[in-house]
Amino acid sequence: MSKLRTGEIHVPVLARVEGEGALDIRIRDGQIDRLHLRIFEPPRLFEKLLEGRSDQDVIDSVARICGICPVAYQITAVAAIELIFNFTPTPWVQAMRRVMYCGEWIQSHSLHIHLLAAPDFLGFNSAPAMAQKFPLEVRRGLRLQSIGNDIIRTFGGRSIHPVGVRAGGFFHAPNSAAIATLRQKIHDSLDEARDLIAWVATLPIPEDDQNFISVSLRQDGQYPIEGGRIVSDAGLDIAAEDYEQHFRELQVPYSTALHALLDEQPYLVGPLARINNNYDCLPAELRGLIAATGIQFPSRNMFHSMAARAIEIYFAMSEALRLTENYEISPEPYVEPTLRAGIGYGCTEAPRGILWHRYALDEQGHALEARIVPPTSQNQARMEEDLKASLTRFGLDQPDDALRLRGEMVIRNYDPCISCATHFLDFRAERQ
Amino acid sequence: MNNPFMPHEAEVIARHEETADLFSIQLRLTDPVIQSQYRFAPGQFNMLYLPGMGEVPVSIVSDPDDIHIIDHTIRKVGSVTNNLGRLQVGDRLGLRGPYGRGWPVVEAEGTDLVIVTGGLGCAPSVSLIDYVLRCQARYGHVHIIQGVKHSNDFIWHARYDLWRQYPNVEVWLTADAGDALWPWHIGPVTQFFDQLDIDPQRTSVMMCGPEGMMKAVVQDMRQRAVPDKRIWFSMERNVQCAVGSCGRCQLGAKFVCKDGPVFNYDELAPYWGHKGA
Amino acid sequence: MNNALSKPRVAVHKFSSCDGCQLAFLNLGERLLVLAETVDILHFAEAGPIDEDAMVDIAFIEGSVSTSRDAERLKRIRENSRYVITIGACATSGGIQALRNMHDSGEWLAGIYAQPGYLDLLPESSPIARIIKVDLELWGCPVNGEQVLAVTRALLVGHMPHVDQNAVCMECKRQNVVCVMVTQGKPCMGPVTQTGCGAICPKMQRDCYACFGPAIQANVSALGAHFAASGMSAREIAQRLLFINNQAEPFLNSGMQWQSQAAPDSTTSPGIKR
Amino acid sequence: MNRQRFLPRERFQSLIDQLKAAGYDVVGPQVRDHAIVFDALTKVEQLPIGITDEQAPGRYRLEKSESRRCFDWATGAQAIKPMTFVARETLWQSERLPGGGISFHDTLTETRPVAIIGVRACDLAALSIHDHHFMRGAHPDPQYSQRRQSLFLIAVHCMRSAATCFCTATGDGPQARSGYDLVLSELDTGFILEAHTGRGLDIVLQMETEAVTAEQTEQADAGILRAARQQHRTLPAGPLQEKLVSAVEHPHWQTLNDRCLSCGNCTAVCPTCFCQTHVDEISLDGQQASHVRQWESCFNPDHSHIHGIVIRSERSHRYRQWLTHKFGTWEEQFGRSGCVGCGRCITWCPVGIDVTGELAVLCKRNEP
Ligand SMILES: Cc1cc2nc3c(=O)[nH]c(=O)nc-3n(C[C@H](O)[C@H](O)[C@H](O)COP(=O)(O)OP(=O)(O)OC[C@H]3O[C@@H](n4cnc5c(N)ncnc54)[C@H](O)[C@@H]3O)c2cc1C
Ligand code: SF4
Ligand code: SF4
Ligand code: SF4
Repeated sequence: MSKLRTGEIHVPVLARVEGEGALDIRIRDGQIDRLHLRIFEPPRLFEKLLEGRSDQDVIDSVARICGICPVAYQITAVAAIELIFNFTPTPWVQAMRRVMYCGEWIQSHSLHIHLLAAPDFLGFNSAPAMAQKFPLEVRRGLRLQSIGNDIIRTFGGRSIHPVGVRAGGFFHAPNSAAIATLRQKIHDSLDEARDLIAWVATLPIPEDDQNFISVSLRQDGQYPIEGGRIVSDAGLDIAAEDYEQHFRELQVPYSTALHALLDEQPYLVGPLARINNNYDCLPAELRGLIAATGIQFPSRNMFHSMAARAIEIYFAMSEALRLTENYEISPEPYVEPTLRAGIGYGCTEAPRGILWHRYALDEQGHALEARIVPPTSQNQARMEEDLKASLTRFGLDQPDDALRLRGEMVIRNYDPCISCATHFLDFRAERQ
Repeated sequence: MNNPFMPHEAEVIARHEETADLFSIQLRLTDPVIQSQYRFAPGQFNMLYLPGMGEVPVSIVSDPDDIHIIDHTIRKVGSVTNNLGRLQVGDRLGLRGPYGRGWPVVEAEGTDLVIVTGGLGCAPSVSLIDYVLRCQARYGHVHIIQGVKHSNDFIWHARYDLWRQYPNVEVWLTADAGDALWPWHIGPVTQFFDQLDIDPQRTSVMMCGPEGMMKAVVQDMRQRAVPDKRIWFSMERNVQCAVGSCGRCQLGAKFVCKDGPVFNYDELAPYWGHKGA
Repeated sequence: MNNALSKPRVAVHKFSSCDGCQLAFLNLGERLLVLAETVDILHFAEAGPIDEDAMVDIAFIEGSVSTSRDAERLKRIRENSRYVITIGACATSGGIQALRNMHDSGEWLAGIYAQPGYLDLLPESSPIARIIKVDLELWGCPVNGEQVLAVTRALLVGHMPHVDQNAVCMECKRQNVVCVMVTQGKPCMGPVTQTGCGAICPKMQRDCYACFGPAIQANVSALGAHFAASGMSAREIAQRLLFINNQAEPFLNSGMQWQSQAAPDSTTSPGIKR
Repeated sequence: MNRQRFLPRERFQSLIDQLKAAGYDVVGPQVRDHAIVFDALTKVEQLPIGITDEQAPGRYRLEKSESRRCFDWATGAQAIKPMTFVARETLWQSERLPGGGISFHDTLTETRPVAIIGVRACDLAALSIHDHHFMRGAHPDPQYSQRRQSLFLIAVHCMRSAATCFCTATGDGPQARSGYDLVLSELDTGFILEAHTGRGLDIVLQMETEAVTAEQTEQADAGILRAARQQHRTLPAGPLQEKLVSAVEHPHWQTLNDRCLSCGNCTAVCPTCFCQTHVDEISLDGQQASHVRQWESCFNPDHSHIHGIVIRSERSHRYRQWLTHKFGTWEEQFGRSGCVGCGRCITWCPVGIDVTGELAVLCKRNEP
């Protein structure tokens, strides 16, 4: 309006995200002149802690990187380790790992939608506050979240840092009665998951189309979860072991998390990127449901991430049902692999996007070296880019509080997991 | 079948702050039938219950003949006792009891009595003294010896003054440490024993208090040739069920909750004085 | 605390952690809403409310102390809170990240301080109780949500509850779980690990790795000796003891002893200071 | 009629079927997680057919044999204790009433009649001790009594002992002598059934059985004798109460302080241990509370906790409590030793401490 704005805006502690971060914006002459998504969560140096540890210790340790997606870490690690052991798990094990992973998607996505993100769109500052006005919706979300937890618990004993995964399979196979109960529960909630898609589609989201590269896995005609090739909508199509040739991590002074670039460009990983790249792999029934919402994929509106999560919840529930149909307890929940030395890679679709691991093991299966690239650090550069664009479009002359809230909303929409993002610092690279 | 673990509702009908961490409460069972059947003997205890917190064993200090009243004096030491201390008149709690074998008031008839209490040990002995003094004809001389850690811990002045007025009753008071105004003795309870005029063969000793104090008294009394079977003490162990089921209060072959809490030395001799028994 | 006029006030603070223990609240489902009605949650960044300096009845703390500002923040929390309860291994024993405490700070941290000014990381990850008085410690990586809820419920009626710190073995037997050590010779830490998890590892027929910290009666040296007798190397025993709760006393002492006996390994570098 | 009848192996299922028909839920031994445990039984095939156990201090392994026998193993991970003295249960509940009152409710619910197949002599002896403890005192335990009274017990005579068994030393086995409805002697070709109660006889009469031959009786007797002869562990000559109580300051307790994990496994597998802890659980709104009891062990410091003190603060005290109570002071409490010779505490001790060996050392000094 009158004079072009100059000033600073700070969000000292980001609420409703996992981990600790802040947002600093400097505006000069009506333009964002500096924008830092400042992550100050202290690093926990996991890659170093893993050195010298047994393969099982690695699997149990990496879960501790993140309380919200421990399954993603464990299944990525076990994939890399089994690759080194030159071991292919039985079809039963492969199927059940996918089921367990579905549990994590359901849990993490429901938690994000209801407890972290949705309050933004409806003008509340927390889910319990939102539950006063939207009791049915919040309760439905909590129930879906608990289904995800139940699935993980069935295979891992507990839903946070589960204890069931090992090289060669699972420590223990759930019995048929446990699976039957679980299936019943999932089945009973399918309608709720369907309603959730419709409800999320009605939330008032900003129209905010942007240009970005979507990166995800592509898994042999299945919707990608626990493996596949790394692809982008800009033509990338590589195997997990070639990740380092295309992606580069760099450190920025204001953040304890690394930024990742694909061929020097920011890129997006996560549910929206997944659907954008794999819409054709969703079951026809689900594509029908999506069509009914009026949302079109691929989508350029970052705020469609929420709808993508709701869609993936429904997908993960039907997938878990499909994979446990005619379930029979495996007499061999694991096969003991032969320990071998070597280097192995794993890449899976964590709820927040691709998670990449590389390990070098010695002959006894002890880790010599580990490298882990979590989804949130991959999204960091994209988030900053998005923040600049969204806030500018929103209007930098808006009041501070409104800008602050919009900034937080943009960040939360990525469901950043700062705990994940900061546990890695590649000192070796740093020192070079 | 009766559920022996289930409390009955009781109401606080009076409460009294004795010292900063000691209080007394008077309780009444709210069910008139249960209240009318409730009888206890000196030295028995009740289990007091606060919902969500748990149960604690507490001795009954009131007069066994006063059948409408159940008095407890409690030291606030932990979570349940602290919360019992917050109860107000009219508040409800759970109560079951009475449990255990109390003082040997029948076996001790015809003998002189030495009643030694240390610290809050006086709680279980108050009802004993009340009882003995009311039936004084059945007993000989009564020596009441009370030891406290510090003179400030001494409560029940009035009660002691009252007891002192009875014929054939002597009251001896001492503190491990005391301030200038403390009119009584300083030192352990055993310091008085030389002055006691007792015939060991015709004397019953009853005591309660810290195990260290009781050990000293037992040793002294045995040296004076008081028979092992006439040296009695009230023991404390972890009592959870109070009916001899949970096994927590075992002391050698005894269950403190049902074989005690009052034992004579003869019964516990094999275990007496061994750490961890 | 249970005053009809004002609801009990609760805060959940986060330090260095994976956020998993806070999920004990966020995974409560329906009961989260009941809790939110029973108490005023004044600070809980992950759930929404932010008021770090609020005066509260109960402050739950997740995470370990690992930056220079943490101590200061903790002291304020202590001053503002009636009860301070740690939740989880990080807050209670420094967590898995405290493995760095045993490493040569020169070797590990030089990389970080090569970029001074923007990285604030202490050479050690410490439990909360090293800095402030803690009223109750809940172990576990992660804590057991039911245990957190039970403690919260008890505190709300003014009762400081007793937490069962006996061995996982007791829980195995109560749940009729077959012992993996006796039937399969697995190096289970259950006999020296405190219960609370529901014995989920033995229930899955795997050996416990002590994520709930030492049992109150833990005889760690006897278990270590038994492991050694059944063929484990000193290095394996050390790694068994020095894992999620590596800073917890009996594990640390015994673990360092085994570590010092471990043969220097040419192929791997456990990197632990001798 | 003769109370003994022969049931050919092919018709063993008819026993399970008859019990079901008589309205019982049937429970029997089966292999789970590398051990033999009791669980719901519907088919003979679920039984541990051709499975034997190899037991040693701190060690339990199952092995397959050529035999078709179902009970060719000695003792499983637990006796039937978890079915009578259950590991965790609510004793009663309370509720805050509007106006401040408190109401208390019982939690007893109907139990279904249960028939347990495969109870051993040692387990029956232990059960009889528990009956004494839980049902015959001044305050019978309603929960225990109800479950106990709904049991129909089918014992098996042991024809094989594990290396850890010593029931001959306690006089409780290998032959089951009392406390059951039916008893089985397992032969290669089938089972000799013997009813000891009217309802046991009713079951036998419903089945198609054969007369028992003298040769079959001989085989059964020989089997029991063989089991007895296989045992090599012994106990010091009893009674032991005095010997153990006077060994209270024996230096050997200190060596146990170093070896014992204090984990409580021995007490938890012992079929006669009865210790419990009672805890209160409260609802989120503070209005309802449940009073719960669960298994406890004298190896836990909590067991002897009183305000500010743990009476048995050292491991040696706690080991001493276990051994002295089980083999000594039990005699005064129950008129017999608390040990029935099942050997479980030896097998299931993770570090393999052997009570018979420890007792030998502790009682030696006091032997004349
Ligand atoms: C027969 C008898 C008579 C008694 N009479 C009186 C009396 O008249 N007046 C009086 O003041 N006191 C009396 N006491 C003592 C009284 O019972 C205790 O002071 C009381 O139990 C303390 O309870 P609390 O919850 O306040 O203390 P806490 O110390 O908090 O708790 C004590 C009880 O809680 C449990 N508990 C708490 N912490 C632990 C832990 N770390 N490990 C294991 N268990 C734990 C145990 O069951 C323990 O017994 C008597 C005791 C007995 C046995
Ligand atoms: S069994 Fe041990 S490692 Fe497993 S969850 Fe429990 S305490 Fe943790
Ligand atoms: S003491 Fe040992 S051998 Fe004896 S009955 Fe108990 S578990 Fe069996
Ligand atoms: S005191 Fe120990 S040995 Fe005796 S019954 Fe209790 S747990 Fe068993």
